[in-house]
Amino acid sequence: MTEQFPILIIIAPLFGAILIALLGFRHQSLCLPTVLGSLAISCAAAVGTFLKVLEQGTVLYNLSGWERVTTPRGLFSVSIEYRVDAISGLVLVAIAAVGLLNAIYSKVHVVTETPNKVPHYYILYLLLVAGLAGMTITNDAFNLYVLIEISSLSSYALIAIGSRRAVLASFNYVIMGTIGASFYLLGVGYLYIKTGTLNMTDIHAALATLPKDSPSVQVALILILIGLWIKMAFFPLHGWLPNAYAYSPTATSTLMGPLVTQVMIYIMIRMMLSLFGAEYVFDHLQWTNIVVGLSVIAIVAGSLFALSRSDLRKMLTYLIVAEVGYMVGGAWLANSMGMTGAIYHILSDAMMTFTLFMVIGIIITRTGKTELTAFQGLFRKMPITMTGFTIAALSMIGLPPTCGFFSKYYLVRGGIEAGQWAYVGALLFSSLINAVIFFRLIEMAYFHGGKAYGEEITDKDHEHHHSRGRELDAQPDETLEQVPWSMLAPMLMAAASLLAIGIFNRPIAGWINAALETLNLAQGG
Amino acid sequence: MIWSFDIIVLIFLVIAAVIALSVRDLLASSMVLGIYSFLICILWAEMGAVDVAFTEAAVGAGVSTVIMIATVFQTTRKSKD
Amino acid sequence: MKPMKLAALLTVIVTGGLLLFATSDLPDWGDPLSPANASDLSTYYIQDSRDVTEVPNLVTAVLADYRGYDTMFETVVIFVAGLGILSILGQGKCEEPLAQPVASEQNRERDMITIITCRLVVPIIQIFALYVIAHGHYSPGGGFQGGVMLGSSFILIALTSGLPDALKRMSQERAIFLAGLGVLIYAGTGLVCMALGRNFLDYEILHKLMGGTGVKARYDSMLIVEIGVAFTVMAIMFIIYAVLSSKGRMRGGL
Amino acid sequence: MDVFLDFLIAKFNYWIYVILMMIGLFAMIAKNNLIKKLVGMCIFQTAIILFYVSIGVKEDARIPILTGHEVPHGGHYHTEDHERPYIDAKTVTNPIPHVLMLTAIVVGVSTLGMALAIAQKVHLHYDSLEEDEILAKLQLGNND
Repeated sequence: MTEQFPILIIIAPLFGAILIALLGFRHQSLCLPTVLGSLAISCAAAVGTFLKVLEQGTVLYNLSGWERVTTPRGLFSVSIEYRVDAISGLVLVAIAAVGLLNAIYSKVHVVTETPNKVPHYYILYLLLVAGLAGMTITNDAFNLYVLIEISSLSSYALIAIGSRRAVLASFNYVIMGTIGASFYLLGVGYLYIKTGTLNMTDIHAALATLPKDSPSVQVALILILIGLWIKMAFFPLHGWLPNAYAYSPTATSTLMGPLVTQVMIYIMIRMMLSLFGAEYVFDHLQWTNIVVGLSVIAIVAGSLFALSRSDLRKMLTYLIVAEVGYMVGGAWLANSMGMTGAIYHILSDAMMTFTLFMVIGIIITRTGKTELTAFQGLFRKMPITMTGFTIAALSMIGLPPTCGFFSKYYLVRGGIEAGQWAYVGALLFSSLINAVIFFRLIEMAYFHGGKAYGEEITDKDHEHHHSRGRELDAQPDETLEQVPWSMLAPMLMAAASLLAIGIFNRPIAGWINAALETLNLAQGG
Repeated sequence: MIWSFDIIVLIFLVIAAVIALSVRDLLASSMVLGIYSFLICILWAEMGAVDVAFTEAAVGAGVSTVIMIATVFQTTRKSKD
Repeated sequence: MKPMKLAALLTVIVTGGLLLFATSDLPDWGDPLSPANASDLSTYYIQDSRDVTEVPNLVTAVLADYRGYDTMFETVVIFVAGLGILSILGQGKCEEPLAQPVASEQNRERDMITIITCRLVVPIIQIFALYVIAHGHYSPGGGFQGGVMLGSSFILIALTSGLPDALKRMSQERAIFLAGLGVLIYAGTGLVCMALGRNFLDYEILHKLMGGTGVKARYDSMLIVEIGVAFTVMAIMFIIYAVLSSKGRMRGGL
Repeated sequence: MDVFLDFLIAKFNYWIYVILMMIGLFAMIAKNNLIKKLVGMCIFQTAIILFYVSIGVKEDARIPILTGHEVPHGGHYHTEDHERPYIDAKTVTNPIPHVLMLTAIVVGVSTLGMALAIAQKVHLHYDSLEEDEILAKLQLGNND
């Protein structure tokens, strides 16, 4: 049974979606249990796969049952296969866990924000999770494209289901996303024309036999990188992200914010290390300075944009843009410390963003405001929510013992080793900006009493939230943690995971390092 | 391989693409896109990709054109560029 | 507006230059000995796949068996598109179309000739579509092409007799059910393989259920999954048309 | 001249695919009308499919459906089935790009359908398909 774990991660949500399509439209009460059940199976299978990887190293899973075929040049794969190492195992666990927790968290939002369309929403939700997990696990370059399109198509719909602005944001995302995916496809085409295979391991082996300065291989790398950068919203190509996440339904942004960009970064690292190979990308091409330079710009610009925004969700989306810069830069530092930092940061950033999106979702639901001023006096009213927020904020700033500190520690060490002082400076600058943003919010939440509340409610800005806001206004002195536990518990678990990832940073970094060594990115090299 | 035939179709393809993008009437634009799809379908049949040609004829030239015309019908025919 | 055009032109020139630069490195067009064409993978498919699957159409063999997992997700892509369109534009509830047609429906005169011709043509299209699905092993065709044709036969009904008429035959709810059923047939085949102790989509083991040899089991399973694909594609193609041609109201139409 | 012509013909498909793709890409970025952007998207995607299909072409090869009349290539297969000739891979078109592009076409039509639905919704909300008009309306109605 354990050898079937890798496939279960993907097909559990898939069958959940099918079940909803067959029965969920008649019996809507079936939807949520199906979603939770299938994601729980997926989560358990992901953990099982990860444990198995720790036990016996890289796990391969062959679909369609075709063994590798022997030729004079060695073995090659004729069908699609899965490949799980410690890194993708960690990412898979994160995807399944975020999917499950978010499904619990957003059960109220889905019903209120998308009435009449609950089954549609959940089908797309499950397929988005399946697509993201499938991207992480597959070892076939073309299959990756199909799964990118599945996750993109479902996210277009999940965004466009939202408010008026969301529709336009979604259209821009369709255009940008299609360009990105098509560039990726084209890059795979250039690799195929040079190597004649689609399996990533086989492509890597075939590329080693080609002349090093083949222009089409370089162009393939450029196309794949640009495609993935568009999808992950790397700075000059980030245009689609802020509006799409800020105007989409809550459940969509809490799922996509932590996962989509981070999975894309994992895919980029996968492409760099196991497809093109560290030696080719770092030693032969010498593009490190250019890409790290771009990431410095991304970090600085993202942080400054975040500082200038007064809308909570917009601010968060720009923080994501800055974090993408961290990870791309870390991955391109060309040493194992930077790479470890980037991969570790994928995990910690996913959980940080997830926590923050959930906290802000709760605050927007309760206060009916989306401005920064919503935080005024919240410590008294929502102590539990604010505890979660404080942990996430400390992690974003990078204070121990949260995971944000350790990922920044690895990234900074990698930057120093590589001599990329601009990158180190940008990291510190961004931490400073995060400190300004988050201490301002904490200060506002802690020191400004509830008295400012009444005035703020009369703001003309958020008519549709007024009724809920007034309800709260009528009883300003109660400790208003009237949020259902289905929202608080996932948020607290995510916040706890921030501490857990931070405390267990040594074993996690150890696993990542061991996996990197098998990918020829030697310690300190 | 009949490369001269190939080249003629390819040149027509470019012309069709430019026309589809420069006409200001969206209905005409969708129709020209259908023509474009059929041309490329011929090209693929000629290049030996029969399954792809069949799919393109059914999907690209058939359904895509129909849903595009449906959208134009439901929204507007006029375009500023 | 101007700077946007300029930026686009710059992007296009840079990308185009890059691609043309790479083109000089590509093997000649039509070269049978290019790395892609003479690769082990391609040679293996051409020389060996018929012996182990009994399917002469290599595209079908590779599509439904070797890369069956891809094709399953391709079906899911269609499924996602249909549901996405319904969730973006649809009314939400799966209600039957109204008994009274809307104003635009009443005013439109339906031409008898087209309706009767359509009645004659639709069954022929559907039979040919079934042939395309079933004959995909031997000739171009298969689940997608046949499914699209089946779907377009319903689109034809909607075009001639009006959308409500077509929706009577294929309501929104039924279409979603059929689409889900199609994916279920495909993924379920894979699951049965898993239940019999092999990997997902390893059709060979199905000979325990269907009798015959493993090769025959692969041949038959490919037909089964193609039928699943056809269900999904048929239902979703029609739903896409129905939603887009009525702006999501599911009545009126073109 | 002949050398030049040979060079031109040898990679003609690749030149044209780049041109088509750039036409599509330009339209996707620069066009103001949403439907026109989607027309560009169709052209862009078809161009990539053209590239892939061009990879698989072999000169004087038959379509990838084996009918038993393929050119034999030395001896027979050493299996029980002696009637089946060993097929020379040079005589059959490469089927892999075709398989991949079937998927890509389907993905293309799915994306197109989704994008058209979103465009209709945009038209429903803003009563326009021109990007600049929609943005102007957004600026006006920013405070609602």
